[in-house]
Amino acid sequence: MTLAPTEPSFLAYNERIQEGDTVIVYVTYGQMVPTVVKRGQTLMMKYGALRHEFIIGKKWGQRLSATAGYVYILRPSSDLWTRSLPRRTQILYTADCALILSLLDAKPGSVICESGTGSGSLSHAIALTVAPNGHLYTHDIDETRTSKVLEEFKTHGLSSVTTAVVRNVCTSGFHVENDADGVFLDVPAPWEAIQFAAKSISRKRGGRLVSFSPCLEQVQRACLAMSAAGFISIETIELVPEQKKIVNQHRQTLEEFEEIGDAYPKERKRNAEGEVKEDSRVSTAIVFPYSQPTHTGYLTHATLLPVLE
Amino acid sequence: MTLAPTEPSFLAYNERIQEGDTVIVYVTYGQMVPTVVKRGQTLMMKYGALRHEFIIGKKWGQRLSATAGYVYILRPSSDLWTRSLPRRTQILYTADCALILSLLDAKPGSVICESGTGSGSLSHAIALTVAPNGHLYTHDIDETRTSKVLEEFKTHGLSSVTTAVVRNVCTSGFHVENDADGVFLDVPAPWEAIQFAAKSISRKRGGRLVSFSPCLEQVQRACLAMSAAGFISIETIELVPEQKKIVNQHRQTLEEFEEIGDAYPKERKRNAEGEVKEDSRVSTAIVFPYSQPTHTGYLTHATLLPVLE
Amino acid sequence: MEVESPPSTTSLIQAGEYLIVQKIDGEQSRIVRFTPKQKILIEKLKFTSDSAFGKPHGLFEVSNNQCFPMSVDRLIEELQLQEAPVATTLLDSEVVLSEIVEASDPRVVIAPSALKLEPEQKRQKLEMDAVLEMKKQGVSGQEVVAKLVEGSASFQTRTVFSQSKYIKRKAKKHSDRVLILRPTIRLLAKAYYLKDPDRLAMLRADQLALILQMAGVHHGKNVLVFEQTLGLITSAVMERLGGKGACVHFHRGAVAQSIPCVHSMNYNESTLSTFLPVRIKCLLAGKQLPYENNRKACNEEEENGDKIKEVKCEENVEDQDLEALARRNDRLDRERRGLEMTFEGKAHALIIGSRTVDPVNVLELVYPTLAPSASIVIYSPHQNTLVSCYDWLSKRQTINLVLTDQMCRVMQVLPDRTHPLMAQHVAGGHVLSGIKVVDQ
Amino acid sequence: MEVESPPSTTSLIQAGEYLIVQKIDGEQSRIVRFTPKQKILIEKLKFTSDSAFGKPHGLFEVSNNQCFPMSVDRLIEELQLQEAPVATTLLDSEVVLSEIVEASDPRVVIAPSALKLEPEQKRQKLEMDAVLEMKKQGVSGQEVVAKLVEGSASFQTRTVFSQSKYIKRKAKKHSDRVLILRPTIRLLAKAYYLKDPDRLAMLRADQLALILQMAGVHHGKNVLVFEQTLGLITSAVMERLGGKGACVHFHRGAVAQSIPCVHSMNYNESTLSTFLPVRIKCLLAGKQLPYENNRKACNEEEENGDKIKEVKCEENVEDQDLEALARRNDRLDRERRGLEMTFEGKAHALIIGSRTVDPVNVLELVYPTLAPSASIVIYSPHQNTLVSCYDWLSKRQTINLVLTDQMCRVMQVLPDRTHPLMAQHVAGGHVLSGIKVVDQ
Repeated sequence: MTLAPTEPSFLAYNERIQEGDTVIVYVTYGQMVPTVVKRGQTLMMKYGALRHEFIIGKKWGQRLSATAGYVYILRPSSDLWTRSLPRRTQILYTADCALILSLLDAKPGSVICESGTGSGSLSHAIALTVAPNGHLYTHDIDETRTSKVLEEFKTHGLSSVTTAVVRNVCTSGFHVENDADGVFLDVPAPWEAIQFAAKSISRKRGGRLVSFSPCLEQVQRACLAMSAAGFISIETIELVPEQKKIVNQHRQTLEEFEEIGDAYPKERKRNAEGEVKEDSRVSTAIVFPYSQPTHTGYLTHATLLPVLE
Repeated sequence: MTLAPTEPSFLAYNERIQEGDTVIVYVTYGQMVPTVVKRGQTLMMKYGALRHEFIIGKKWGQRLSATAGYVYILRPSSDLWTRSLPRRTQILYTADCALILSLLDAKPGSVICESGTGSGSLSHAIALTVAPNGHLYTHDIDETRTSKVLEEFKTHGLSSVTTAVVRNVCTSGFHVENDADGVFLDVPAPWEAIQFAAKSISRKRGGRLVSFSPCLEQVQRACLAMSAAGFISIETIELVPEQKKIVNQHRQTLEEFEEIGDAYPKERKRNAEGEVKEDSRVSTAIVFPYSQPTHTGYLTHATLLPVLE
Repeated sequence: MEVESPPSTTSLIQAGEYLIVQKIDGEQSRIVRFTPKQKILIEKLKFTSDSAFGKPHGLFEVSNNQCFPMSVDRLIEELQLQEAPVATTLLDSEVVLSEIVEASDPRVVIAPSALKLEPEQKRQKLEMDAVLEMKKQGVSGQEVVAKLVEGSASFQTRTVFSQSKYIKRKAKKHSDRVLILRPTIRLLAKAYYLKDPDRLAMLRADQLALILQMAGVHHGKNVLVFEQTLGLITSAVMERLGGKGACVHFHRGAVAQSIPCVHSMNYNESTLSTFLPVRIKCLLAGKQLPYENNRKACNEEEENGDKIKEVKCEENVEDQDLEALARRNDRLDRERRGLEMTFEGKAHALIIGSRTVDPVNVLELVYPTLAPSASIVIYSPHQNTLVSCYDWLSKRQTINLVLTDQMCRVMQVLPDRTHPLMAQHVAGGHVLSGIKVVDQ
Repeated sequence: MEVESPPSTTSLIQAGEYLIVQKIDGEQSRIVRFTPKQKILIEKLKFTSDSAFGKPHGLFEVSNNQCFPMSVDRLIEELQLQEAPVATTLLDSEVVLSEIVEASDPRVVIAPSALKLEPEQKRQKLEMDAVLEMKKQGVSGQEVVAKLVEGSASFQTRTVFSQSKYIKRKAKKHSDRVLILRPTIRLLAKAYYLKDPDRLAMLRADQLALILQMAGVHHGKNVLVFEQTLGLITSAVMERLGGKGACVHFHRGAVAQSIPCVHSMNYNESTLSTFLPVRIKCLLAGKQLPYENNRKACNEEEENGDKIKEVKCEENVEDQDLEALARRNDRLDRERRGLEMTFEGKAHALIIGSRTVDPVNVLELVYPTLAPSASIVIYSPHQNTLVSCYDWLSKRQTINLVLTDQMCRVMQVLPDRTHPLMAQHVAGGHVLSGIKVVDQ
């Protein structure tokens, strides 16, 4: 089942890295650098320099030594791209992207309209999902954003399934009419775009609408507009992810506490010299970091039924 | 430190139950019946009949046999009262009550105004907290509610620290002016009562305001009114408790699964006759019940500073 | 997986299709295979399957055991009418206004402590029998609601909040508007989650979505799946592959069973071609094993509750033997390819959605031969299970390990009545994900 | 516990009082003991303690290292002015309007993907040095903000959302409005939680409130407390007792230590009379033990970081000995009463707020002699710790066992900008509660 397309692509599955491939250089947890591999170039990062020549021909997922430490070369995925992409705007993170794809009923073959393009985090997620026979039309009012994402799509082998349009969907509507399976809105005044979203959706097949808004007032107006435009099963949901960390928990007896205080095990080692019982430590999950995102936006989704002949 | 007050009271601590005491009869988890002990009476419940004579003189927390099972006789507390009180309206549950007390900075000696009284769930929590030298003024527009709660306060030995007033605080303000340490609002249009709340709070000591509202539109108007009335440090919070259940978790190997399927351990006992390894089962907490309250109301709290002379 | 399904691009309802049936604003969502002459039942509403055939998927009105296509415009008009009388009654009736705690702003009317809790049955003058009689006579749901409102002794003294709640509750109960939709993964996930969260390992739709995204499932990927979620994860992976790549599905017994979510998606041959079921026995043995008994395999399929299979078993014995042979050959071929994916470093992702099986046990068998840079995503309703997996994986070469939990809450968005739902299903699980790397 | 505190009913700030200091809309909240001539520092704002003495608790304006009482009315006026210019600028400037994605409704302006992320430092013409200079010259925070807005190259091209954010951020940073408040349990809980959640075992204010309510703490109750939360639980229990009942506090070493939350509440003698510290040694021995060494006890107190004690230790030796003796006798008397509460069935509630100590170990020691009908409330940052406690308790006679977790989220409520805070502290723990019963 190993594929060998000639063009580098997020969808390709060669075992070894070729020139032109986009790789995600995993430096540390939370630090990943996406790079297009090109002979003669050198990547500079925390662990020093890494010559691209050194990457070509290696296996995906392999550990490589840089001048001052080692890194891993990962195959790009929608999630890794979201976590490492060059940010031009606030972006949608993986949890929201995942739910949006699901609410759009996105799958290979789907035709999806998106506005705005922003940094292209969700755009990549959609493009990868609708490939190879579907299409993403992404709209933004800012030409620098659409041209940047088009460039990225080209590098990532996604050109054939994507079109980026400079357009204000709130006043001029979407690039496609009567053909979309799903429309996604992340605009300040979604209620203005909803009538256009209805027009964009295929009359024969019907489709799905998803709108992302940080504020409740935006949601309230969007819901009214959706109902007025003929959407049904309108529902607003909010996703609040919570990240955990696995730590070693040490349960002391009162006697131990009285003797040595609440010092954590590693400090205890020095005190009790070898008498620390390893078995009194169990792995457990705690909420970490202590401060976390608690809101990104509300997701309002609705259905437009096929129109009766 | 054992107290022996002559009057029955939620605040009293006799070791044994006397006639006139309010007891919480714990039948099953989720079924508790509050009863005033009176010779000659009989309590009828799931586990049959229980004569009150049989309760008098017993220790609090004791197990008693009824005609068809046994029950426990518990000492009343704010939480148990909330969980078992006769409901005349929707009530505030323990998690919200607890936080409201904290947001009001309630303690012995505090003077607190409350509206509405409702079923008196929070009223009891406040009265028990401000006793013996503070006072609760509770207001409701419905005379049947205030008179019912007054009756309960009398039975529960809380008369000296409580006053119940039939009054619409949104139009007529509170019973006390310039003396309260805290005001709690659970009314449909809190913004109308906020100017009166400010008047009710002691000018010299300043005080706290807490408003409970299910809908965000109520919160929005209340916040504006609070700011206009001179309150500062206005904050809206929402509490969402999640209840868990402890269950025995069985971790199968793939081999076990292939052999006997995913039958739960108790079913397995019959199949494997004594071969069930008890050590493969660990206690673990799961969210239960599957459907739970996910919203009661927003709590908006604010401070009124003492007025400069 | 040999169910003959209509192509999923058809836009009209066909006999043999699996469909999602739900009432407008209803609480249930049923997955039903529409066979000819079938009685479809949803929240006390009944109609025959035949009346739906040949119609486009969408909105229907039920009356006299038949369903009739209905335009959305009419539904929306009705919904607006339903909201309207509440507001009008309010302005006309002083009795009601005084009940609303004398709020000066008639728009905001929720008084949590002003709601009286009285048994409703008592106060309803219109008897249950009469309602049933009206329904028999073909009176529409709308009309029944209007009659019920008239008959309620307490209606005029309710707060607007409870009035609106009352109408909604009644409208829901007597509504005869039905949605008949083609199943999607999202709708299936919701239907099973509400119906039987236990058998689904509490997997919520939003968590399923996260699993797919963390595993990076898309066209052309090779994905290993061990799941105990009624085939939901498997089916979702298959849909995302879009006919290219592989979804290796490890299953008990001789054939894949208890995977209704795969069957009910009406997949076409192209999508089904990526489904590679592998017997757990073979996984444990590390190689393909012969089938013990053909007859037995056929019987075991019945466990599935799949009626087509049963019917086939009763067919002419010779035909059956030929068919069974072809089926077994296909099965063995898929299994061989699945085992190749598993053991020859060709799998780009591993998804474990476990309910009773220890995921560590699955990891021990398949992790070593995963392709480097493969994503590992493990779902469990028990956090401590994932803590064990974390310990296991962090000792191997797995990076980017993340354990997350997520809350998904529905908001009620209504003018002056916006708040999160007062109660909803909250059961759910946890997701651990990571990426396999190698030294060289 | 022999700190001499001013009576808590005083309404003017006195020397020696512990006070909470925070900037208006600031992020920090500091607990400071106001001793004479002290420099009080809060988020880069500085003033001398002396300037606060004799003034009522409340709002102050800081200027030239002095704080001056300020009326709330003026603050509110200023806050309104702060919001206003954002709206006006908008209507006047076409440049800005076109930037706002051409929204027709100028009130709603949040475009998450329209926000440009550019380093701000670069675009700020007003240099840091100039700001410091202005501050030295006594220019007010309001004026500095106005200057900064003028100097920002990007201000006119920002969306209203980011404009408003910018002003708020700047206003916060340069605000010279300070709140000086008498500590309350709520304020202490919040301050320590934000400052050092680890040492507080992640105990959040809302969870502390739940613990008190589940334990049924009020006037006259006898409560046993084992906690590792900086004295927060102990202090909260003491406050709720209001001078009658008992708060038995089990502690390491010879004297109660690491309980700043008890010290900083400025409790009067009546409230302090319910504080009964008991050495863990005695709890383990099941009886009162003699003090090993007087001198040592005195030194150990220093661990507490309580400066008064240190000063006392350095006083005249004879005086000190007498005082130490009196103190020791008081301590022994309190401990005797505490042990009596613990072992003679007089305790009505047990609260365990554990960080490193296994609560089961505490239960083994004190559960058997709790009064029947006593409430047991156990807090832990680790759910599995409470699962063990549940197992232990359910094997004894404990009913009504409930394990809860709760989410507490802050909402931003602003016209057209209402949503939950985008980020906040979410660390927290779990609460297990139950009631002890007996057979006869």
